[in-house]
Amino acid sequence: MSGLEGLYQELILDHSKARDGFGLEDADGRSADSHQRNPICGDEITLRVRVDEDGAVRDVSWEGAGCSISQASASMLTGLVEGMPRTEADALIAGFREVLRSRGKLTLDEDMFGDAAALSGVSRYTARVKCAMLAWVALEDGLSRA
Amino acid sequence: MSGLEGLYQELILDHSKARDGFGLEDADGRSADSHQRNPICGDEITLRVRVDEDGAVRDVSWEGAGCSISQASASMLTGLVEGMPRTEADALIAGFREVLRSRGKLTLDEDMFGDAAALSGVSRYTARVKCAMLAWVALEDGLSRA
Amino acid sequence: MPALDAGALRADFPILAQSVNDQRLVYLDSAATSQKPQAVIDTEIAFLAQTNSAVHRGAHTLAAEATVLFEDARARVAAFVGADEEQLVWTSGATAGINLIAYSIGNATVGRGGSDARRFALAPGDEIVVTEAEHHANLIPWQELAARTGAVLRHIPVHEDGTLALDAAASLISARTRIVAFPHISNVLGIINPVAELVILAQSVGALTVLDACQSAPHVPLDLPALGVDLAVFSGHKMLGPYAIGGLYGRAEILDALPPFMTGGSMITTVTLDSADYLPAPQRFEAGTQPVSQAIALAAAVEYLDAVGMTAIHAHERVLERRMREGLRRIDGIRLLGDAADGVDRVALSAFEVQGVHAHDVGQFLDARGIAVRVGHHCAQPLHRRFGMTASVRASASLYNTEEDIDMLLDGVSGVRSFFGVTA
Amino acid sequence: MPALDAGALRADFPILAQSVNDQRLVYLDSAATSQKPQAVIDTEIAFLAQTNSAVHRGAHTLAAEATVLFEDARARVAAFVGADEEQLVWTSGATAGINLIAYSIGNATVGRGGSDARRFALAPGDEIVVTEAEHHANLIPWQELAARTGAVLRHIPVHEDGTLALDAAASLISARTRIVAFPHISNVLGIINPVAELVILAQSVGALTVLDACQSAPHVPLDLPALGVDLAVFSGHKMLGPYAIGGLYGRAEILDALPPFMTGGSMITTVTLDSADYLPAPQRFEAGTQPVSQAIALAAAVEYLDAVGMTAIHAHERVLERRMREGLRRIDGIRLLGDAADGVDRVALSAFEVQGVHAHDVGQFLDARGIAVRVGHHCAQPLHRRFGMTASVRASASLYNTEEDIDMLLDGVSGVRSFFGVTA
Ligand SMILES: Cc1ncc(COP(=O)(O)O)c(C=O)c1O
Ligand SMILES: Cc1ncc(COP(=O)(O)O)c(C=O)c1O
Repeated sequence: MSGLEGLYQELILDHSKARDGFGLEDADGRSADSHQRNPICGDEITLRVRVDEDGAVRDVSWEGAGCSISQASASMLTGLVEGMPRTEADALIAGFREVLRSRGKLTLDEDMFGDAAALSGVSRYTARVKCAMLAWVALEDGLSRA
Repeated sequence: MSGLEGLYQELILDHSKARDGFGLEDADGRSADSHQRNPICGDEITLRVRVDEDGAVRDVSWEGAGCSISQASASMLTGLVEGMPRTEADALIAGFREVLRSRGKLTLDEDMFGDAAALSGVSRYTARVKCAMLAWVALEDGLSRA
Repeated sequence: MPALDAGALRADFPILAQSVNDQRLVYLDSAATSQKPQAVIDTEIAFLAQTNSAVHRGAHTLAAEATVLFEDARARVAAFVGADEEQLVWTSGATAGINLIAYSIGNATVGRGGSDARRFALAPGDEIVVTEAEHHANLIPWQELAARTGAVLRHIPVHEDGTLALDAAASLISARTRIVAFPHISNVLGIINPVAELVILAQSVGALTVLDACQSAPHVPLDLPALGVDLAVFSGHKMLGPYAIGGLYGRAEILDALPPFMTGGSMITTVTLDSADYLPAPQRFEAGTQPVSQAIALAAAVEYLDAVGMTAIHAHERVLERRMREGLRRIDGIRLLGDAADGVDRVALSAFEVQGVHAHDVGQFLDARGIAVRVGHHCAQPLHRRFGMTASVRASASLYNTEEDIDMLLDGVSGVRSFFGVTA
Repeated sequence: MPALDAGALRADFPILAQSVNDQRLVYLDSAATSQKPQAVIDTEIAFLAQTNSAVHRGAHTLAAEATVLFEDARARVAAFVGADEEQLVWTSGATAGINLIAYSIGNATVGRGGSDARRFALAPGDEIVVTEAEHHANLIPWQELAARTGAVLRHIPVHEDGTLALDAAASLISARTRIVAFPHISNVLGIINPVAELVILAQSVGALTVLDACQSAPHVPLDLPALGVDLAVFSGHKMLGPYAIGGLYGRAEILDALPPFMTGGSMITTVTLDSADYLPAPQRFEAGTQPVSQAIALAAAVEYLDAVGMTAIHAHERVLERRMREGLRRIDGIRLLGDAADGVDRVALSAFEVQGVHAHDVGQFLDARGIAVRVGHHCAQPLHRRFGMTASVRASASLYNTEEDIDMLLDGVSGVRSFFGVTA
C-alpha cells in the first residue's frame, strides 16, 4: 500500500485535521469571497481573501466540508500565500495547477510550495485533482475580484 | 446468379409489364379505396375494391408506381381474388403474409395462389417483402372498409 | 445455497481477471455500470466484422441481414421485460428515455402530434409527482417540463428507513396529478419499491405512470406489462450490455398516441419541405441511424442473463445483500442510508458513510486494496440532503460477485477509521 | 496516381474479406454507414475487457483511467475537426446533434437558460433557412422548431446540376433570418457546398449557422473553426467509428450560452427537488452515462483517418469519383442527379436512375454480383421530388474502395436494362 501512503502523507492527514484558516474572518471593503463546488462529490468551499493597498495577499480564511485532500490543501494554502504579492500568488496557483494536471509527471517544489508540496502525489490520481484544486481555484477567483 | 433468376422469374417480369388491373375503375357506393406507401423507397399504391351484396370481391383495380416486384404482385393479385368470398380473400392475404415473412421457410401453393405463387422467392429477401406485400395490404385495408 | 455459481461466472467476464493496484479486482460498482461478458463483446465484434450495414434502408444482402438481426434483437430484449417488440423503443439510455417522454409530453402540450396526443397536454397547475429518492435522470427532466408548461412538481417523501412514505403518496396523488414517475429501485437505497401500490394510486386519478427500471432490469425478473406501468426505461450498460443503448417500454396505446421527440430519417412516411408525416411507434421515436451493433449486443446480454436465470440472480444477490448489510452494521461508525428492516426485498447495494472519514477518502482507501466502490452523491443530491449528507460510499454487487468479494469489502471498511486516525 | 493504396488498406477492414452471394463484396454504401478497421474494433474491445468503468463519477482506479481515456478521446476527435476539447459535445449521432440545437433554441424561446440564452429566442415570423438538398435530419427538426415557435422555414433551391442557388440564397437570407442550416455535402449530390459564401451571407444578418458535416467528415480535411460556422454535427458510424456516437462542435461563446437539451446526471452542479444548476459546456449537454467505449473507439477511427491522411483520402476519392461519373455518363439510359460540371469539387458519390427500371430492382441486380449500393430516397424526399423522382440508386465510395470496385459497379449497371427487358 505504498501508493496509498504516498498519497496520504502524515502532513496531509495532519493538515486535514488542523485546518489552518478555517472559519471565515470578518469581511471588509478590501476582501472578496469565492464559493466553489466539486460537482462529483458535492464538496464545497467558501474562501475569503483580502488584498492590501500594496497588493499583498492577506488573511485567507475559509469554510467548507470535504475530503482530507481538499481540507489539507486549503489548510496548506492559507499560510503559504500570506503576505505574498498578488501576482506571485497567481503564478503560484498556475504552477500548482500545472503540476496537479501532469498525471504524475511533475512534482511540487518544496521551497516554493512548502507543506503543500506533499500534494504532489495527488497528480497521479486524476479523480482527486479536483479535490486538491478546490481551495486554489477559490483563491484565484477571489483574487480576481478583490 | 441463380438467386436473382429465382427472384425475378419470367412470370414476375411479365406481370410487372402487363400490370393487370392497372387504372382505377369508377367508384361506387360499394367500393373502398386504400392508399399504401412503402416508407423506405417512397413507392405507393392506390387500390380500389368492391364487395358485392353476396360478399364477393369484385373489380380490384389499382394505380401506383414501384419496383417490378410490387407491380407484378399487384397485377397477380387482381385476377386471383376476382369473385372470391371476402372471408376467403382475407384468409388468402393472411396466408400470403405468413409465407412472405417466413424467410424462405414456406412456399406459396400454386393451386391456391396461381401466378402469385411465383412470389415465393421474395420471402428470402427480407428487404423486398414489403414490396410484394404492398398491394395485398391495400386490399386487406380496402376490404375492411368496403 | 444459491443455484448460481458466481465464482464460475467470473470467468466469462474478462475484466474481472484484471489486477488493480496489485490486488485482485473486487468490482462493487455495478450500479454505475456493469461489466460485460465475453459473449456480448463477441456478438458485437461478429456483427461489425461480418454483417455491418445500414438497417431499414438498403436492399443489399448485408443490409437485409443487418435489419433482421436488429429487429430480432428488439424482440429479444422486449421479451426480457415481458413485452412485445412494438412496445420497445431503442434509446441511447435511461436518461434519453425519460427525456423522450418529458419532451414528447411537452410537444403534446404545445399542440404537436395527432388528436390523440391532446390527452397528454399539461395545463398550468397540473401536477407531476416524483419521489425524494430519484436519480437526477428521473427528476430534472420533470423539473424542466414543469418549467416549460407551468405544471407543478411534487415529491413523495422517503422514510428514515429508506422506504417510500406511501401514506403521504396517497394524499399527494390527487385529481391534479397527471404523471407519477418513480424508480423501481433507487440507486442509493437498493429497496424494491411497491410498484403495484403506486400504479393503483396513479390509475385511480388517471395519471400516467413512468417507471425508472434502471436498477431492477439487471437484478430482478421483470414483467413490465404485469407491473401495469404505462412507460418504463432502462439502460443497456447497467445490464451487461454496451454503452449508448437503452430501452423505452410503453403500452401500445400510449406509444401510439405520444408525439415524436427527436426527428430525422427513418421515422417518417412522407416529407415535404414544409412538413412530415410520422411512422407509428416504435419507429416514430427512432430518428436517425440507430445503435445497431449495440442493440444486437444487448440482445446477447439479456440472453446471458436469462441463461443464468433472473430468479437465480435475485436469490444470489439477496445472499450477498444480507452478508454485506449485516457485516456493515457490525462495523463501528458506519451509518447506512435507508437501513430498512430485513423483511423488505432489495438488491445487493448499500450506501453508507464512515463517520469522521469523507467518502472520497474511504473510496481511495478501498481502491488501494483493489476494491472498486463509488463515492459521491450518486446523482441523487436531494436524497443525500434528506439524510443530512453530501456524499456517501456505495457498494453494489451483481451476478459475478462472490461472498468473498463481500468479505473483502467488509474487511477493507473495518480498517478505514484507524488508517485516517479517527477514534471511535 | 493517388498517394493512397486502397488495395492495401482493404486488409485493415475485416468485413471486406466477406463474400456476398459468392462474389467478392464491393461495398459502395459508405454514405449510409462506413466499415470499421480492425484497429477501431480492437480499441473498443480492449477498453471493455481492461478498463471499463463509469467515467467522471468514481475515484477508483478503473474509473479514473476510463475518465482519462474518455477525455483524451474528446481532445483527439476535436483536433480532427480543428477544434478544442471544450468545443466538442458527444451526441449519439448527427441526428441527435441537430435535435439538440433545435430543442435548445426552443428552450431558449420559452425562457429557459441564463440571460445570455435570450439571444437565441425565436419570435413568430423569424425565419430559419435550410436548403432543398437536406437530409431529413437537417430538415424535420427545423420544421418542428418552426411549428413550436411560430418561426417560418424557408429553403435555398438547388439548380438542375445539383449546385445551390447562391443568388437565391442571397435574397432569401434577410434581416428576418435567425438560423441558416445546410449540409457541407449532400448525401445524394456529393457536391462540396460553398460554406464560406453561406457563412458570409448569414453573418451579414447576424444569423446562426449550423453545418451538417456528416458526409464531409470522412472524406475531406475539416477545420470547422476556419470554416467559421457557429455549430456543426457529424456521426461516428460514417467515419469508420462505432454506431451511437457523434459530435456536436460549437464556438465556445455559442455553446456556453445555449440552454441544456436533455437533462439528468453529470451535467449539474447543485440539484434540489425543485431546480438544478447546470455545468458549463460541453458537460451541460451530456446528460447521463455517455457513450464511453464508443468515444474511445471513435478517437481510434480519426487516428486511422489521420494516419492515412485526409488530403490523400480526398485525392483518392476524387479519382474514384471521376471514374464513376464518367463511366455512368457513358451508359445508356442513366440519369445522374446533380451532374455538375467537372470543375465542381465533390466526393465519390453518385445517385442516379436507370430509366425504365425501378431503383429497388437495380439494387437487387447489383447485389447478386456482390455490389452493395443503396436504393430509395436516402432520407431526402424533397430533393428527389425536385428532380422528379421518388427513388434513386446511390453508389458511395470511401478510402477502402479501389478503381476495380468502380469498374465492377459500371459493368453491373451496364447489364441492368437488358436483364429487365427494357429496350433503349
Ligand atoms: C447529410 C446527412 N445528414 C445527416 C445524417 C444523419 O446521420 P445519423 O443517421 O448518423 O444521425 C446523414 C446520414 O444518414 C447524412 O447523410
Ligand atoms: C436509478 C437510475 N436511474 C437513471 C439512471 C441513468 O441511467 P443512464 O446514465 O444510463 O442514462 C441511473 C444510472 O445512472 C440510475 O441508477
